[in-house]
Amino acid sequence: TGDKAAETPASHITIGIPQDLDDGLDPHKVNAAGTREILFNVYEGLLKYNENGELIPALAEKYEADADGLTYTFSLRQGVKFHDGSTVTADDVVYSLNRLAGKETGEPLEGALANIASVEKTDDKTVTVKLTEPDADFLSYMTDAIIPASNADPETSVIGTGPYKFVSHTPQESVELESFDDYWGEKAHIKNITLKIISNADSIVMELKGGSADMFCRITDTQVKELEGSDFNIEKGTMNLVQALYLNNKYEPFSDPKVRQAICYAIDPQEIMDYVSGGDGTEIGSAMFPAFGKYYDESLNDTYNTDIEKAKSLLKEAGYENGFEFSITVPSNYQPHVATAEVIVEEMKKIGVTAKINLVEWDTWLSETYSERNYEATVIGVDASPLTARALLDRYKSDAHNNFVNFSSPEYDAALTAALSTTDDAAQTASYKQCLEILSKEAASAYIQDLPCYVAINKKITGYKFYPLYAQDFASLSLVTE
Amino acid sequence: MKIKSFVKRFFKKYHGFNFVCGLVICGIIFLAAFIAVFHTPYGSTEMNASLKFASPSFAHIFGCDNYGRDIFSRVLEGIRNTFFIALTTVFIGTFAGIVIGAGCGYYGGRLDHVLMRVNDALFAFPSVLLALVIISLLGPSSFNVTIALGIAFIPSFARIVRSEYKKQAALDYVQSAKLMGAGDLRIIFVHILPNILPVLMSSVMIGFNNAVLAEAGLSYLGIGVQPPNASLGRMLSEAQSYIFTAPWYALFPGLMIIIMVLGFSLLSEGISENS
Amino acid sequence: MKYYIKKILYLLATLIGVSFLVYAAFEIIPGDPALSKLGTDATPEALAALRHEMGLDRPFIVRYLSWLVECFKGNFGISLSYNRPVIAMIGDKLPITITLTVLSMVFTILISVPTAVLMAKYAKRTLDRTFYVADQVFMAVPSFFLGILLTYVFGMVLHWFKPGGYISYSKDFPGFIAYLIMPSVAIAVPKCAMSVKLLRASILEEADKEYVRTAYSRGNSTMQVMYRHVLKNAMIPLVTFWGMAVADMIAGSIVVEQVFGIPGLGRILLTSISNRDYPVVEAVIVLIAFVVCVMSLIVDILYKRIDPRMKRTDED
Amino acid sequence: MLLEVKDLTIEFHDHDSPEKVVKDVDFSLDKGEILGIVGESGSGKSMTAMAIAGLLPRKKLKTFGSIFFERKDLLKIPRSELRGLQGDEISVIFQEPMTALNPTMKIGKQVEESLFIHHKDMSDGDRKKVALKWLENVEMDDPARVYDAYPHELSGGMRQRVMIAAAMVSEPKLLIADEPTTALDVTVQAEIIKLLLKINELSKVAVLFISHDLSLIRQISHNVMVMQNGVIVEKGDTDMIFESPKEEYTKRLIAAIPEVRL
Amino acid sequence: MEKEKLIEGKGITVRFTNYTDGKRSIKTVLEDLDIDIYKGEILGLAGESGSGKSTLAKALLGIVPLASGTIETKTKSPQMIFQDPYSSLNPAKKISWIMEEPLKLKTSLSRTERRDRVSSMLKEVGLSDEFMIRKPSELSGGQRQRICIGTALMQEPEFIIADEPVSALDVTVQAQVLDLMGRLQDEKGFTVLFISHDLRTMYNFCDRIMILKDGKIAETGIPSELYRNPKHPYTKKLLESAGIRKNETV
Ligand SMILES: Nc1ncnc2c1ncn2[C@@H]1O[C@H](COP(=O)(O)OP(=O)(O)OP(=O)(O)O)[C@@H](O)[C@H]1O
Ligand SMILES: Nc1ncnc2c1ncn2[C@@H]1O[C@H](COP(=O)(O)OP(=O)(O)OP(=O)(O)O)[C@@H](O)[C@H]1O
Ligand SMILES: [Mg+2]
Ligand SMILES: [Mg+2]
Repeated sequence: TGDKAAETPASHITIGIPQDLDDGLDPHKVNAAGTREILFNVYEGLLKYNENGELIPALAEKYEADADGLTYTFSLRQGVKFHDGSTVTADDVVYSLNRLAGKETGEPLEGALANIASVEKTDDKTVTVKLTEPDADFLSYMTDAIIPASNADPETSVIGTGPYKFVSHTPQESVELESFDDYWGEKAHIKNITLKIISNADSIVMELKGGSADMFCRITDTQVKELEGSDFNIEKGTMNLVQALYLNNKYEPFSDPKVRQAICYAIDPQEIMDYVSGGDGTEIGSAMFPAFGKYYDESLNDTYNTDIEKAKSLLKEAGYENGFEFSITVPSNYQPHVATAEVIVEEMKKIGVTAKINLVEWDTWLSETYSERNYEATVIGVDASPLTARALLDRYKSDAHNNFVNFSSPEYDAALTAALSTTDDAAQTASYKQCLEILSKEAASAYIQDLPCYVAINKKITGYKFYPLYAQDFASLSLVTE
Repeated sequence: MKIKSFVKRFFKKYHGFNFVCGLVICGIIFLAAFIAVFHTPYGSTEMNASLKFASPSFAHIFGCDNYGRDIFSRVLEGIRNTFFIALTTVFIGTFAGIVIGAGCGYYGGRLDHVLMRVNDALFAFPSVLLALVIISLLGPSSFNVTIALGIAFIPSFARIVRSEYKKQAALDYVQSAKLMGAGDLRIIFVHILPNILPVLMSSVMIGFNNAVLAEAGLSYLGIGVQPPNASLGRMLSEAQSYIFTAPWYALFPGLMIIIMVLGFSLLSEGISENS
Repeated sequence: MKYYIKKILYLLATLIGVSFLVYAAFEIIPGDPALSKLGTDATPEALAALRHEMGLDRPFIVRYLSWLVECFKGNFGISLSYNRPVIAMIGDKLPITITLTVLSMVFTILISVPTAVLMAKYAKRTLDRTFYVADQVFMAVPSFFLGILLTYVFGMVLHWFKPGGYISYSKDFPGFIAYLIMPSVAIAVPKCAMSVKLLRASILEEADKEYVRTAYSRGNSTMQVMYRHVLKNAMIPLVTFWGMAVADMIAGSIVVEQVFGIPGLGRILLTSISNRDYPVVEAVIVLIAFVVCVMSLIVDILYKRIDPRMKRTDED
Repeated sequence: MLLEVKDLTIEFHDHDSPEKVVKDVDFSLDKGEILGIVGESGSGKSMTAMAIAGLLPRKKLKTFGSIFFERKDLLKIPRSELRGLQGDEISVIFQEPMTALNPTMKIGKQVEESLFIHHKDMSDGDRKKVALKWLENVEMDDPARVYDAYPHELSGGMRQRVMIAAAMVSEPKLLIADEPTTALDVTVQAEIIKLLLKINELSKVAVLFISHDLSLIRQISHNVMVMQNGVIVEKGDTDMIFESPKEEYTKRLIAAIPEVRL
Repeated sequence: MEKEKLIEGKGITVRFTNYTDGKRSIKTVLEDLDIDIYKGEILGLAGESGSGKSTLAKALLGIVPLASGTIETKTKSPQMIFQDPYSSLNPAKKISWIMEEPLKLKTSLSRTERRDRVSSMLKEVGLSDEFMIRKPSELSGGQRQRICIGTALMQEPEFIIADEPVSALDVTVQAQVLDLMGRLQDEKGFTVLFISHDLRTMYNFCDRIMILKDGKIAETGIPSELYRNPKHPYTKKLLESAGIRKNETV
């Protein structure tokens, strides 16, 4: 089956994407999830994730870690080619890791890799990385792209080792990809892929039905309904994010845990799922989504089973028996979050609390809500990037720069520090679970669900794989041959 | 008795197909807006999962939306909000427009020149961005949207009013009023204003329609009336995603916008025809 | 000649005013291009570095003035999010918006003139009344709603065109034009309805003038009077309207482009506003303002060409 | 007999009850004759004239009686035949020279228009020659310049001359002049009157001259007809009417002329 | 003349700036013109269209600024009846409102008192009370002109400028209006500057006539003398055109 590309050499599909790749194409600098999931096909690191969220060898054939967790040795796969035809050498690896760690500029492009003490080329096929202190998550950063040392400007000349090579980019219109014939692993099946930017969510269905796109990742449940009976299969997965009504713990009523708990009791995740995601979401009770099977604790879903009376009495205890008013800030471009907020407004009425929705632009949300923390409550989904528990839980530390909910609990800080400083997997897992329990108990925010993810794929295409992180694996797609 | 004769005179003066149609449509819309303040058949934000996308029926004559909310009630509320926004917008625009335009047109000179240049620059500035700026300053709420739109409307009104004042100021009756000893303010507001009313009326109507459409446009971009409150523009833009599953969701607010705009333009047509 | 120099100076002043307003607007509205680029993962250090790299740490007025100076040298800066010269980005999209506007304008004129003449000829008769009501209805339809209806009916039901199947002008020019037909209809219809209304009124007004009677007295038939005498005079007030309409159409295309999935100036404007990519926004808005001003200049010139009485130009 | 109007009645139907504005008017006009019509404002002078010229709005009014022009009844012949006469055999000049010319059409084109419509076989050059000749006949200083000018570039008096030239290019048999001098100032008025007399002399055109200025009528017309409220009060030889008016109304009119006894 | 001078203008010069093709051109409409108006007289001002008659009137009232020269007035409330009866009445208002306006501004009469004054003034200008509720558009030209006269008289002025008050009217109405003006002037003794281009009308009506030509006074005199032996050729031409003097060249 390895040579399907050869069978249908002229195969071409168009995939709709919601945003442009507008933050550049330098793999070490891009941040937008939408860009990273596309570049997943173009660049590879020493390791890469598979669809189960496990790290598998990529440009490194194998690796070894010392017992102290400070030295890692990577053996490179031989004969791997860059898209420009040159061969991947140990020098390229050293160059790329140094660039990420900011060894020349002093400013690491990947913050976590500032921890790297040195990167050395042991021989032509071996690279050794030394860390300043042990880091359980280090390997997940080894998925970052390896680029040729000779490439002066990665921004404009996009040269990676992935199954697809970059052809062109017309801003606001499209990106063209072409399968890479000299790929080291299983080659892509489809020759040409056009990524078409469909920024208006309302026109997605029309474009799909009208035939100007063959596939669109992440459509809503209503769009799924609209596509019923058409040429499209719907693949269902999860978004892998923590959707919650995030409460600003510094804002007056929400500074009282009782009030936060009352809100949690008032919110019915199942009702929200029914309205927002056609009943398909997965309920969550803390800051972890089920894809992290290791840490996900289903029992936390029952901490606050909907109970209006309980909520009211909690409010009374907190001195808000006559309710209060607050506003929910929601970025207007995320329809599911807006819809969630609308349902929450109705649910709040039941406990005598008046909630108002304040729609803002995504950018205003970023700067005012996320950065300045100038809000009362907000509905948003938080994802894990990289795919580590730390990425999800770090932000609840009292002094974390991204602790936008202003959560503050010494108990939590201690648990988190414990988790981060151990290299023992079991101990770490236990500490993380403790963290999640604290978040749930203290009602840091009202956790709702992991949203379902629907992918519309034309019936002529098969092989779509869901990844538990931001990645679209185009190489696994193939055309149905009849 | 007096009222009756007033009504009689009114209809004697204003008649014709456009006027009557316009008056009837606007009357119904006004009534709907008025009733919606006190009562709608269902709560306009009341959700009901079992009625999601229910098609029009006797209980819900316009059907239900994606939350199972009664579209008819929402349309009523939408008419009220849209009506209020458009009215206030036009009021702000007209009022400021009259003050600026009258001053510039009547006095002329340097000030006129400078103000009109500023006016032109504002005119060339996209109103979406202007609204965005104002809303960022004031925070989003339907009241602030109204203010933002109102301010965005000032330049066009000021321009129209100014040219009308310029025309009127050149007429002899204005000189005659000056000779009588009437002050400038009295001349501007008591003598001239009634004469530009017909032009003003029709631009107020056009302005009203533009306000309805602009509000719809802003809601389409997410900076209009905030959910879960309804406005016709907001409903229309929400409904777009469901055009296949629930075409009625888009149809009714869309029709209402058309009818409302139609009513007002007929009315304005009727008024200018008669005067 | 002196008159045009003066006009051009005004134009420059207006553009500078507009550009300043845009700069000020970005100073006021919340949001930060650096944060926008880095997203939720931004660390304070990385943010500071990027802001420095983008030159955002300089005072507002310094940034504005240096931008202005660069502009006069013909350099509109580099897009903050795309790292591409703004000129190149806009240059790409300009043909799309221009084509859209020209097409809409052509439709507007081609449809409105004969319709208005026909209505004026049968003024107050059944045909006129019917068209009149239809015209009022068309005037009341928001163009994006019309866009949705058109895509639904002609795209989804009748399959006359492929919604979202935009074809780039560089790939297939006829295909490009064909795709833009529906969107330009959506943009043109309300303007066209307005033109019909204005033109009909204008024709009727002209038809009452004495020179029309003179024309009849020489033995002209109704249609001869219409086309030889009335129409040209009746179009004079329309010139201003059409001039403003061009500006409106560019602005109106922002929303319609969204509906039809056309990557024109409107889309660039909207995404750049939400990315806080102000060099791009700045350039797009200055461009729109430029078009508005140039249109008013063209209207002025056209006036003089059509209306020989307009030699006098004391109005500022 | 060039023109014979018999029992002409014009009725307006745009209000609730029909209004007769011209009632049973009878008169005739010979070749080369100048007939003056006087009467107060609103007495139906223009309506009568427009009926003859075929320029009455057809929608809201009704005409009765007959108007024979060279034995053809203008009220009965088909529209196209009437159009053939308009501008060719019957020409009109109007009261307001400011508005009676198309503001956006060059003078030359307007002067030539009757030829353009009625003499399709003529070449452009010939047409221009005729137009220039007539512009000269109406005593224009620089016909070539005027030919290429727009109406607004001319003074009121010049425009009225242009109107006369345009009316005369096709050498009509009847010229209807509806208050051609009212809008002009005294000195110019006198010149236009002189010009009309000259043209009448030159081409033997019959003129129907309408005015409410009695002293003017006295200067120009051979015969006079006095109208009031749509009826002819008195008609006859000019000098007779002015010296010994019979009707009360005519007397009042004549008495209202300010007298200057030097 | 032993009479008192009401207005004395010396060296009146008025210029207008015109813009043609973006070029400024300055047009001198009145040039170094002297004018004296005596109390109680009717001064006629004649001249062809565009000679500056209306401009002079407006200059005397201060509506048009002077480029140079001085005007001394002894009257506080001059009034003007404008040339165009169609634009000089506020079209949006009823006749009663228009005529009451000066009373509202200058007196403290009650509503009914004002009504009475208006009603009696309407009678004086020969119109009935039913015109009170009409708007200017519902009046004929002659009626409008009478309203203008009435409104001007309402303020008991010492001086009225009448700018071609009858040229838009037909002969019979002209006579009526002039009659009225003459009668009222007899009764109230105000001063009138009567502008016209019709020398016939002016002959009987004016005490003195002034001929204006190209912004300058060509000739002044008592009508009978002026008409009998005009000195200025322009005056002669005017008289000929009006058919008062026989054309000598014919
Ligand atoms: N549309 C109309 N409806 C009713 N009556 C009309 C209409 N048009 C004109 N009239 C009346 O017809 C009558 C005759 O008008 P005509 O124009 O012939 O008067 P005239 O003698 O030419 O007056 P003038 O000297 O003012 O030109 C007038 O009384 C006028 O009011
Ligand atoms: N506001 C103005 N701007 C420029 N030129 C003006 C202005 N007002 C009058 N004029 C010019 O001044 C000259 C005299 O005008 P004026 O109105 O005084 O003439 P008039 O003697 O009253 O003429 P008529 O008999 O037609 O009323 C005219 O040539 C006119 O074009
Ligand atoms: Mg007439
Ligand atoms: Mg004058």
